[in-house]
Amino acid sequence: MVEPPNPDGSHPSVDASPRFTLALTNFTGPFDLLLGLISKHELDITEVALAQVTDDFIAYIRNLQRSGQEWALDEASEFLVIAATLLDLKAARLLPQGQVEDDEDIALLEARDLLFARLLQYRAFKEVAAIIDARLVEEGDRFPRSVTLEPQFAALLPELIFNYTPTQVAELAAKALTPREPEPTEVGLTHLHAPAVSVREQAEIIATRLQEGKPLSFRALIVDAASTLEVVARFLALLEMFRDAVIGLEQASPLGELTVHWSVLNTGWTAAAVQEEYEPAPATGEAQGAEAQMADVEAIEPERAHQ
Amino acid sequence: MSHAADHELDRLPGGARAAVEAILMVVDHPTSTMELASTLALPVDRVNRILTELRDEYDGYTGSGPNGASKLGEPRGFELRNVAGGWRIYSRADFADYVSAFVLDGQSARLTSAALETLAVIAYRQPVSRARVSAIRGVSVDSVVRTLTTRGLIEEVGTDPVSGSLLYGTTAYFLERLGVDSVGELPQLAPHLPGLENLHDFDDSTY
Amino acid sequence: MSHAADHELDRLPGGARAAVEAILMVVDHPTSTMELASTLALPVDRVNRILTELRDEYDGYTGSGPNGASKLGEPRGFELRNVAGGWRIYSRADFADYVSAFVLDGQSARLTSAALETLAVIAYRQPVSRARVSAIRGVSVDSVVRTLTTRGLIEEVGTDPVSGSLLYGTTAYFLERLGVDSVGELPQLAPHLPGLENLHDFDDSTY
Repeated sequence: MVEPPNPDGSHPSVDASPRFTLALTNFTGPFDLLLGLISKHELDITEVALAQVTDDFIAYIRNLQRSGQEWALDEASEFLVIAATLLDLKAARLLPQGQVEDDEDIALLEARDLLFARLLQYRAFKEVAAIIDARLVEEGDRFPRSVTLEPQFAALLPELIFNYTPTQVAELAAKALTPREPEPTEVGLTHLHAPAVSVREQAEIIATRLQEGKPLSFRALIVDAASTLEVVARFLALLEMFRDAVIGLEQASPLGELTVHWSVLNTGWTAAAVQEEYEPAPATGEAQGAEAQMADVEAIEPERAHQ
Repeated sequence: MSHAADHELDRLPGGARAAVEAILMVVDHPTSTMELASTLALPVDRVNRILTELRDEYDGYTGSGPNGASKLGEPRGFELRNVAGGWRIYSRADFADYVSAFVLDGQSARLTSAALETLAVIAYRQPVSRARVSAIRGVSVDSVVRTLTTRGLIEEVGTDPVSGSLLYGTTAYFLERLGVDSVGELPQLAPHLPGLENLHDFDDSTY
Repeated sequence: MSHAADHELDRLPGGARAAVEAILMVVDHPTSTMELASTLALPVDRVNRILTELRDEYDGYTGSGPNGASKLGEPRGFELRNVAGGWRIYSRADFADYVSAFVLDGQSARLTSAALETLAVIAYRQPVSRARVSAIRGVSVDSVVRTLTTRGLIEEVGTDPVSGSLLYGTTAYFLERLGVDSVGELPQLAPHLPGLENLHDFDDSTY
């Protein structure tokens, strides 16, 4: 009766050609593409699968870019966020297996789990969408009785109060026919899990710490950063402060520890000098979306235990 | 459209009789024996026989006897009537009081703002399909179109040659209630209504 | 409004059963047992019994046996269904090919997979903001939400008290198109989320 989705969770309508061809319009989003690729390789959703389909995924994005499609920024950025995560996972698999100690390793594990969780959630919705589709098609064969009211009953309706002028009708029509304000374009920052982060605020945090007098490593300065975005913001703040000669930077060797110290020459500096042009603050609705999304992920977070 | 031959129809549960019922139950306009016969690919006289039998059966007779119907069961709450050159199912007249009570329950003498706005759009864009009005208003207008039709303010004026959807226009009653003689007397919409020229962007086929 | 007591109804040909049928002939949306019972001044459970018997009878069963219905006659060309919180008459699906020739405004085109996925997320997460649906699908859903609204499958159901963003939910029309009585009858989402069924703290009721 209801057509079950394929065992791999892919939608039955996903292109079933034997070889993966980079059809550019087949996928409705990065998760869709990822699921499609995983099923194409007859893999389960595992870390291995994610690492293996990375190249296909990147190839798909390249192809899209080459084809010069007008591509919505939010879609592209979501694809890129996922591509970056996939690359990390692939790189991690290529490296010798080490101890999980590093902050970066932990961040990678979190990124992987988040991607798994979101992918599994998306797959669940895709599966029920296929069931809904089948039901809609099946139900489409039934036509409801919907006939004009027989005249003798229509005649019983209370006399219509209709005291409108032609001008009022014209005004109503004009209102309805005026194209509505384009709905606020959601630039889809939601997937960045990004609450607004102010570079200026981060500069203030850095200044407060450094003004205690002791030089601090960059690692120490970002140890309490709540998100990648905060790390980035602190880094941007440092660059600004360095330009303004508020701080000094020392690095003993390339890629070595970066040490930051307060410049005694600069006593009149305030964080107000820091530019804020880096981050157009996301609208509240989007911030809300990010939170909601995190809530979604939490709901299926226990999946980790099975990995 | 090529239809199944009548033996195919006979394989469906209820057969040709049920097929006729299926159509009659959802059509709004009286349907002629010819139309039914050609859609079902059945001989006209067979359709005629089915229609007569159904009418009698709904009335509480069976049509099985060779010499016409004999009283058997109870009548149904609906009846099949041959009017205006076609057949249509109506609620049985005996229950008119109950049906009236049901129809009147919760009916308002005023149009909702959704209905008014839909009416205004139809007035200025007629003939126009429901899908297009929906696209313009951004919400489904099926139920308000039904109300406006019942109220005699709009009516079906044809079908779209491409999509086959029904097209609606305003009625003489609407003009009369508004106090104008023709649609041409409605005030011009502001000629510079921004973006009005883009209205054809609402492509019916995408809805 | 004072209605005839039910014994009056019983004196009419076909009785209460036919009265229910008569009303079903004029409804244009699923009609609840309550509405019917109040119009006919009959107890709700009696109306419920009549509706169930009619449904079974149209399907070719009789409701007379003490242990439920037994197959007897042939199905009618129409069926009575309990969907979206009420009862309504539909043509039987077997005859869709024939009936569609007479239904001018046919069922609208099939939804794209993007629209279906968005619809599914809204159905299971309602009331829900566009931003949250976007987050789950990984892409912007603005235009798809607009299409679904225009087609009457979803509607604005409020605003989020915190963010002020619009919240969307599914409509009664969605339930009717899906042939279910309520959102609770949608297939469970949990079985599609592997590994979750064993977790005690997982709240099924949110799906």
